[in-house]
Amino acid sequence: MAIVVSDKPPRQDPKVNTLNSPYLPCFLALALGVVAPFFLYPVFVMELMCFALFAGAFNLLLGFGGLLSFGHACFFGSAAYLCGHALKVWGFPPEAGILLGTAGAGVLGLAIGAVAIRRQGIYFAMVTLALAQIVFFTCLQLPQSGGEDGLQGIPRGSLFGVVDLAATVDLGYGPMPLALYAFVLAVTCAGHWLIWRTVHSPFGKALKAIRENEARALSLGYRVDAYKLTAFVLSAALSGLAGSTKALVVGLASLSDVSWHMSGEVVLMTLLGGMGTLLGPVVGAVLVVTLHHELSSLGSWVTVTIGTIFVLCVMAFRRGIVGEIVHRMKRSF
Amino acid sequence: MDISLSSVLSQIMLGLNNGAFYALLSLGLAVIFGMLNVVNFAHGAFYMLGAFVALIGLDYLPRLLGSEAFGLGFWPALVVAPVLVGLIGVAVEKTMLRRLYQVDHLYGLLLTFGLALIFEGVFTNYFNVAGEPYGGKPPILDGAVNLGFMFFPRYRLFSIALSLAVCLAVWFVIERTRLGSYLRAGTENPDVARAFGIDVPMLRSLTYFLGVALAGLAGVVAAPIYSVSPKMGADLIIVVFAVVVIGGMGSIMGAILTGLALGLIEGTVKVFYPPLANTVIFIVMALVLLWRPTGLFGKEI
Amino acid sequence: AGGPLKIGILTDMSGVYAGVGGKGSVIAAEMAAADFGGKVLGRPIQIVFADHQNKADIGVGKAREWFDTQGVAMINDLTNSGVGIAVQRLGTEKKRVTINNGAGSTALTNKECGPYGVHYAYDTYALAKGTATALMKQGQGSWFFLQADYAFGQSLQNDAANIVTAMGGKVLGTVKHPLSTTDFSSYLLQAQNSGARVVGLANAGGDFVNAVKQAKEFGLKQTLVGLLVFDTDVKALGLATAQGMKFTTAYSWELNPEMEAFGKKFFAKAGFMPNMTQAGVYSSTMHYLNSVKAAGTDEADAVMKKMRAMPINDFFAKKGVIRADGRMVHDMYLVEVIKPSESKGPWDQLKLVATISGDTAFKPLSASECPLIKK
Amino acid sequence: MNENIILETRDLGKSFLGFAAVSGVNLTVRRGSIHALIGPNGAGKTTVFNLLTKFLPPSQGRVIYDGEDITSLKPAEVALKGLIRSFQISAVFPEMSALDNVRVALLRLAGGGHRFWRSERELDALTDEAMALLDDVGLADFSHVLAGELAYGRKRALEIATTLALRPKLMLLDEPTQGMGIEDVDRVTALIRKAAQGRTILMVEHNLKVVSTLADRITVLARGQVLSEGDYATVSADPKVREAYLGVTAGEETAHA
Amino acid sequence: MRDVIDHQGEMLRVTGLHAFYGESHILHGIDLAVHRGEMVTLLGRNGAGRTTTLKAILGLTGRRSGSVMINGREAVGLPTHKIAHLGVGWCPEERAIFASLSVEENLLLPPRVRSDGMTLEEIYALFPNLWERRASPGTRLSGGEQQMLAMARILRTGARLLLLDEITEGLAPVIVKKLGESVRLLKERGYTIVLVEQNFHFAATIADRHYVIEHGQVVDVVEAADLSASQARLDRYLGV
Ligand SMILES: Nc1ncnc2c1ncn2[C@@H]1O[C@H](COP(=O)(O)OP(=O)(O)OP(=O)(O)O)[C@@H](O)[C@H]1O
Ligand SMILES: Nc1ncnc2c1ncn2[C@@H]1O[C@H](COP(=O)(O)OP(=O)(O)OP(=O)(O)O)[C@@H](O)[C@H]1O
Ligand SMILES: [Mg+2]
Ligand SMILES: [Mg+2]
Repeated sequence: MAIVVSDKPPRQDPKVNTLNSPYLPCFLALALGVVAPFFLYPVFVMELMCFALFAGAFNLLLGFGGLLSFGHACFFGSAAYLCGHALKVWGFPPEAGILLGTAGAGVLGLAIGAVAIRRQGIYFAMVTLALAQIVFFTCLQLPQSGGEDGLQGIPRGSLFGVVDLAATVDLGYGPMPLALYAFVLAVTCAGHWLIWRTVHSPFGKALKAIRENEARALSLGYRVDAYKLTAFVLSAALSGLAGSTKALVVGLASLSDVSWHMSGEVVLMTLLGGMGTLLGPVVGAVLVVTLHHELSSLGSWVTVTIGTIFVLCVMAFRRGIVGEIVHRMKRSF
Repeated sequence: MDISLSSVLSQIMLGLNNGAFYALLSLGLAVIFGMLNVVNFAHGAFYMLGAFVALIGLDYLPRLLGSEAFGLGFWPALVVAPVLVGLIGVAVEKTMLRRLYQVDHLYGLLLTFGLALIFEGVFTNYFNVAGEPYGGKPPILDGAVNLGFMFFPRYRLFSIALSLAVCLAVWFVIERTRLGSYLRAGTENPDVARAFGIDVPMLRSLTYFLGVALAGLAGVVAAPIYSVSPKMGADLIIVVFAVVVIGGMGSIMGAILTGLALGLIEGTVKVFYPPLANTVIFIVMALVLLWRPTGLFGKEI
Repeated sequence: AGGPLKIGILTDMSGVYAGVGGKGSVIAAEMAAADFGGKVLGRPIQIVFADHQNKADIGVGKAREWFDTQGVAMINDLTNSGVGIAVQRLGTEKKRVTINNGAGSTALTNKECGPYGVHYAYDTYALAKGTATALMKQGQGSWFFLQADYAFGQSLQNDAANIVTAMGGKVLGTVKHPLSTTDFSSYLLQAQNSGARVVGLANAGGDFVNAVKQAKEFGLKQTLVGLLVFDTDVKALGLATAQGMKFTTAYSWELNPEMEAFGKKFFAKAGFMPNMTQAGVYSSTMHYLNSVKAAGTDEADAVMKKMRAMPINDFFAKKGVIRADGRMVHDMYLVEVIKPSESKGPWDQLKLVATISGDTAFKPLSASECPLIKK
Repeated sequence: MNENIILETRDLGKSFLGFAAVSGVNLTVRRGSIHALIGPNGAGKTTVFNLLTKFLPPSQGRVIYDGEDITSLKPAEVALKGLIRSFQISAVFPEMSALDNVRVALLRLAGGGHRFWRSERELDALTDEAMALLDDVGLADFSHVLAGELAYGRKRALEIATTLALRPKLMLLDEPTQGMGIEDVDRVTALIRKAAQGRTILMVEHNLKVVSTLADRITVLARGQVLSEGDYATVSADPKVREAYLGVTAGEETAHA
Repeated sequence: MRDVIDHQGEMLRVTGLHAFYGESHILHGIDLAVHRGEMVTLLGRNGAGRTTTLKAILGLTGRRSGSVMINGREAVGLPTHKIAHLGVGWCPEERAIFASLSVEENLLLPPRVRSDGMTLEEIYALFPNLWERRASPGTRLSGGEQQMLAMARILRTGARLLLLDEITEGLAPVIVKKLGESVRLLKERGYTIVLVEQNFHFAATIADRHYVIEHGQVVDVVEAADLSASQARLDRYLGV
């Protein structure tokens, strides 16, 4: 069964679809990453990058695995907590903390995936949502998490004990944490590279086949569930990477990162940008986060706006922004 | 905490109360999913709307029209609110949902998710987030009756009775009449159903009307017990989803029975290990799905 | 610096605390700026505001940007402790004054305290203590707690329970309920069966409101006390349900003529009466501006010195002082919700029962865990 | 056991809620033969297929494949052993090119489908073999067309190509010519004959023309049981078959004669 | 519902029917006319547009233009369910048995559009397999049984105009024979039948007229009378 987009999903044909070549996104990301701080507030840009990675990881599952998880925040958030705790309480160096967070999310992904993968489509979404709620309430109740105050004051520490990530240089427009910035940029690009690699790998092909005709893949001897689970764990771990990095950037981990609203938000990012395209989630993330940032004086109209965008995406342009562009380009060939 | 028989019995009563409430909500959800293949994320919002219609009808309408005469009491609200909410639902169905039946279910979920946000946001703007009291509880339902082991609020007895009655009525209409099989056929293969002379579009609107009207009704019933606030549906909805999934999506009876059962389970947990109270449902769900992937009453399709 | 002196109001405009701070806080700050004369040290005073949506990361992000790129000198309100703590930490890092009015967590002046952080209007300790003490004085010695099951509920319950036991009362039991529970009946039943005289509600907002409503519904005989109650909650309950309930607050317009005067003035602008947060925002902003003027600079160290040195005397506080741990010490008030019959209008809800003098109201400095205080 | 028997079922049976769809079927398929399974609708042919490929668990009886009891294996495992089926309704990966359809099958055989860290260029190694297979089924020119856009007959051809890619020892084809125009039927018939080189084929088919031209041996099922077995001549002569399947009664015989 | 007898006794007249699926233009002006009690077949290769013709008559394609008169009523512009109530029964190519309904429920599902449909007994007599399996879920049926069910389903409704799409598909000769008989029976009962067939020989014996469709157009019409004469022509069309 087509678990996602039975109405002509955006095709993955690397030959035609330049927007899916690894170079363009990476180049764009890098270029943007380098120039952005001159126009935008660096810390904000770093947050953008984290969410972009989160959305990318999510898209790996939805866009390419055809599985809609509605509880992905639990990987993002719990990794943030784990990494934060490691840095703050156990005094881990940042790289170790982030690795721990990522691994933790991966393991959590394995557990949740093992349960959820047995169901398809809507059920899958619901199951992931429910299991994520368990994680949410656990985070809320654990004393270490600091309840609704969140896990505060996560130190940035120094990378491999040499590069001080807290250090800032003043470039005339307020302090700029160069080291941290470079680090986050590197992590994000690495993450996106892995996503691209996965999509365009033998595994990616097999996954696509499974998405398109599960029974047939089974009769060809593919262990379908194992493949889906792998995709799920990968996506979870990458989300964890994003979460940990964000914790490092913002210096705190809070409940909002684990809540189902966040799960909804990452769906929106992916949908808005265009699922099944590599660049889409990045664009989506940038738009949504910027929206939150810019509208932050509009009060509850933020919710309304977000909701409206959701509706518009679903009703008007289901391919998402990038997907739409890709589609146009294909047409013109 | 003493675990005397009486206290256990009282907890059971309370569990039953919540159960009936879950049943009413999850029923609407199950109807909409089972018949339209739409996961109605806006269900919580419609529930909230129902409560607000009652509230506005009671407090604001008279102020607006400048006369107590125009106030909407509890009993009329019990009918008016669901119908009104249902009509809003129909509008949504006719203008938006309608265009999503052809594509993957996922889009229905996303659309309703967006709608939920919109409703919530708008009401947050005009109403006190902490909530407002609903003063419309009819005097006859005030006070409590002595059940021997506890004093149980009359109103809650009433709400149990009402919920169960409505649930059974709906179950009957869908499972025991032509309507049910028409609806099912309409979902499974609209083209052929239409070719048989079944007015599928009309049926769909009707179904969605029914589903959200149930949510609206639940809202009115809840108004006198909980304070009416824009966020009242947001968190409840996820629990209700769990109920439907456990019951087996689309299974009417499943939703009803599971709703009741989970109310009771939750009740017991609240006594013996409260911290687990709002995760227990999800844990149960995980276990059930491990054991029976289609849910307790779900058919393999 | 030449440009305007910017004061940031970082608050919850849309979420559960919108009623606590929100628009009201912005209006209060603008009133303060206007009443101060609109200028300080020859620089126009400018109020900027943003919605932190109760997300600490969004809040701290906004604050950081304000500090780094907008040259905001001081941030006020900070409803929601999560955001409050984060921003106060940031203030320490960036050497900027931050004033908490909306947030209640005692952590702000203890583990998390900072050299530029002021906790102004109230804190959970003061509320819990004020209420608990009053009831103990009335000889209601046996308590049962309903506690929201996370850090904040925990601290409320601790503070209250300590007072109770310290004053020779008994805590017969505590039941933890999950955050944002809709149905409290089963917990209330446990409270009922415990046989305690007082049921203390160590929760807030929607949880508190639902708990009280349902307590009435089940005809709970015991005295109900809210350990953190805002008048928005009283409104949510309605006088009919809430009447007779006692709780502690730092401000309410009904309490005395001065407060009423401010309330009326505020009402004229906002269309609703101010609560203790909003009053606090006005008062603290005023105090800050005075300090800036006195210090002749907006440089944080100098300003903080003045803020600590100068006592606060206005409708909000008499001889109020800011302690080393950042706590602003002032009188608190034990109030009671009046009967519907007594109410002379939609905003007339409370009456004064007792005034709790500042030195007893707040956690003594000696007991503070604030690292800044060398003992 | 007998070396030139590739598949054998012993008293195979399946019942659904009491209804015996298949009961006591003893089937022996010779290595290298084309074996046809025919019978009226609902006779249990597809069910037998499902039992052999483990898409359904048997209620009773055993399945011996290549001298080994596979009764309790999983679908994927059976497939790995070279027992591959095609479906009654054509099954391809619609959004992938014909070439990729085959390459995915080859990948499965080559292993390494799980390698998410390697480049998909690894697949290029499989291209030649894939093209060869496509050529065999006459789809060489369509290698880059999306499978979903192929005409019905070609879809079936592609499906057979992917099945062949797994180098099956035993191929199960469920009504390979169903729903085809005459010219497609001929193409597929030729194709099957070609595919039969060096492997065994068990097929369900209603089109007697196809059966008669292809099958070395025919088993007739009716009401879940074996009605008759033998080559086309014997079977079509068998009066039981003529009545149950062809629907000609003894009476008509004389009338026609 | 009441039949409107128009002067020519025409049950179905299709003129200049164009139909689209999204952007792709499938039917390019189909013309055909079927009188009451007649049976015609639509012949053609795979993808010629026969199924689409039937769907277009029922308004199940995307955009469509031209005219479809059923019982002297213009059906273009009517919603599908209204068209059905003009007395049309459709047996779709893909059978479309409802999985969520049992065999009997499937049979009982279509609302009667006229009084004089077949009774359940008659139907079960016609298809004994269905009687055996009446309790089990529709899609659990074998391929062939599903085909029978799809056919049987519309006989109950009393529709007078039957649109049958490849009904002998995947059926054993014995059943094909049976179907042949039942179709002949229906014709005798005065049903009007439009039959889409691959199995030409099945259709040949009963039909009054054969329409050959290619690329969404009627390219040739052969009367039953001069069938043998034009056999060669037909074979060419059908690529035999
Ligand atoms: N999952 C099932 N549940 C219940 N009955 C079933 C199921 N699958 C098949 N049957 C029944 O078993 C019998 C054999 O079905 P099967 O599909 O094997 O027939 P077949 O020989 O393939 O017929 P056809 O040639 O029409 O495909 C049929 O009567 C069918 O109704
Ligand atoms: N849903 C659809 N969307 C787009 N094109 C379609 C659709 N259905 C059919 N077509 C195209 O319309 C043309 C006619 O299809 P149709 O099904 O009418 O052919 P047919 O004559 O019935 O042949 P068959 O023997 O395959 O049934 C074909 O080219 C087919 O690809
Ligand atoms: Mg079959
Ligand atoms: Mg066709």
